Amino acid sequence: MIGWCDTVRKPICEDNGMTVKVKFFASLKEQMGCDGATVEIGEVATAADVWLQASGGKALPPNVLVAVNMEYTDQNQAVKSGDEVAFFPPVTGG
Amino acid sequence: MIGWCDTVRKPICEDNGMTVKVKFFASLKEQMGCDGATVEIGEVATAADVWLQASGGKALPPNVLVAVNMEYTDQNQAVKSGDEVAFFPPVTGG
Amino acid sequence: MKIAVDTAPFSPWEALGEYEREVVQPSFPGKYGAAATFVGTMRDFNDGDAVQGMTLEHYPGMTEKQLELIVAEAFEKWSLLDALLLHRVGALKPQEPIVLVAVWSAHRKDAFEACRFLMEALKSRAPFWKKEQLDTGHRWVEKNTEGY
Amino acid sequence: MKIAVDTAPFSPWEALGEYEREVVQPSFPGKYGAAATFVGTMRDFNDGDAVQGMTLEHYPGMTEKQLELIVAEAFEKWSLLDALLLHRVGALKPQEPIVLVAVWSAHRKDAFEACRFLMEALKSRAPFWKKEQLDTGHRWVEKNTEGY
Repeated sequence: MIGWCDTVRKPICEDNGMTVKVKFFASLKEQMGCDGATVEIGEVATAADVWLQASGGKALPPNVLVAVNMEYTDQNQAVKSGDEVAFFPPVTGG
Repeated sequence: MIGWCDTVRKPICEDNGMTVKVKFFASLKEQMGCDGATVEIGEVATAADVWLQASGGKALPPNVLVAVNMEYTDQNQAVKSGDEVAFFPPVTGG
Repeated sequence: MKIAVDTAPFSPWEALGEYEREVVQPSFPGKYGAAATFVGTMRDFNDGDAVQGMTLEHYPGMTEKQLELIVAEAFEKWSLLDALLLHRVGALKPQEPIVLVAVWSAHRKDAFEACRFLMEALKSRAPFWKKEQLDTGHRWVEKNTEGY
Repeated sequence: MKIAVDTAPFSPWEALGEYEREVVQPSFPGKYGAAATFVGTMRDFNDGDAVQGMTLEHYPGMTEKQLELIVAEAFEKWSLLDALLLHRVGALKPQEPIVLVAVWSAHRKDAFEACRFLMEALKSRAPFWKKEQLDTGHRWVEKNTEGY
């Protein structure tokens, strides 16, 4: 295991207590340097916002898959406090 | 096993010593009342001739399959002395 | 490659384990990534009727020859490493395995397609005939259910 | 129906025999006429390179959830009696089984089609990732070979 990143706080907001749990897998985990992070979100936020926050402003690679609460979705999906948001490369099981 | 029919000789020919071995299977064997027969053939003969000879002049049922020497063919196939000619219903294995 | 037609009952999963361990693995160690198999088992019903038992007739010699042709065709059409084909004949009771078809290949596409081809070709071309024992007597199965 | 994701190695043919004997046969005695299965085994080569070993990562929770969705879809699309799906995770060596997909049905069409569907859906939707150990280091597998 690579380890957990520090909690990432939205720099311009006051602490509203709203966070999501972010997870990275496989090659993306290695690129990010951590298994995931706890990320603070605003009242209205999408998976893309969470990615930007967690990645420190990197662009979301085009082939990265997005899951919210273990269901596939896309980066425009709204997220709410307590959600689990995962980012990972194309799957290669079987 | 149902048993073997008597050798069927072409009534209008003299005995030329040329015969084929006929085999029936499954429901056709039951209808014919025997496993098969040895049938005398003329110099030029087809599987259809063999059928007529072996069946005593019955029409070949339309769905009956024909094999000569264990290879699928049709009733127009020429046969020669020593061949094995089989007639059977559609196959239902597996 | 093994093809067998036998009156003796067989255990498909044991036969598969044994064949893979004793033939496929020593012959192609590390090369097979895919195995697709089909096992046909005798049901206790057919065409809406209860079936007590079954007799499977075949044409000794031709059946084996046709099965060999079918397997050879599959090896021509797809990239296959090995195949196992077992078919029961004689008297069977419900729940007994009738047929086993298995193919091994490097990649899954070949295994999937060849396995289904073998089974359909066997059903349409290999000389086997089923006679069912019903409560009311016997009947010959006249045609197979559709495979596609 | 059983779905399992485990780091422990498994013997596919033994698992199939055991599951059929202990679950399928008691639940559906005389009702299943068809079983289609697929077993994926680790090769010692991929994309032209020798492979020494492999690590299979997954997303605990989501992987199982997606596998359950996929199996439920198959049961909606086809007339199936039972299904078994095993997938290995963790460190593997060549020749070790990776995945087992099996379905039981009354007739063969359902079993063949559902088995292939399950395998393709698993490969495209279940969150597993393969990292290969080559002579020259490690690499993540970036995409699967074509299934159709």
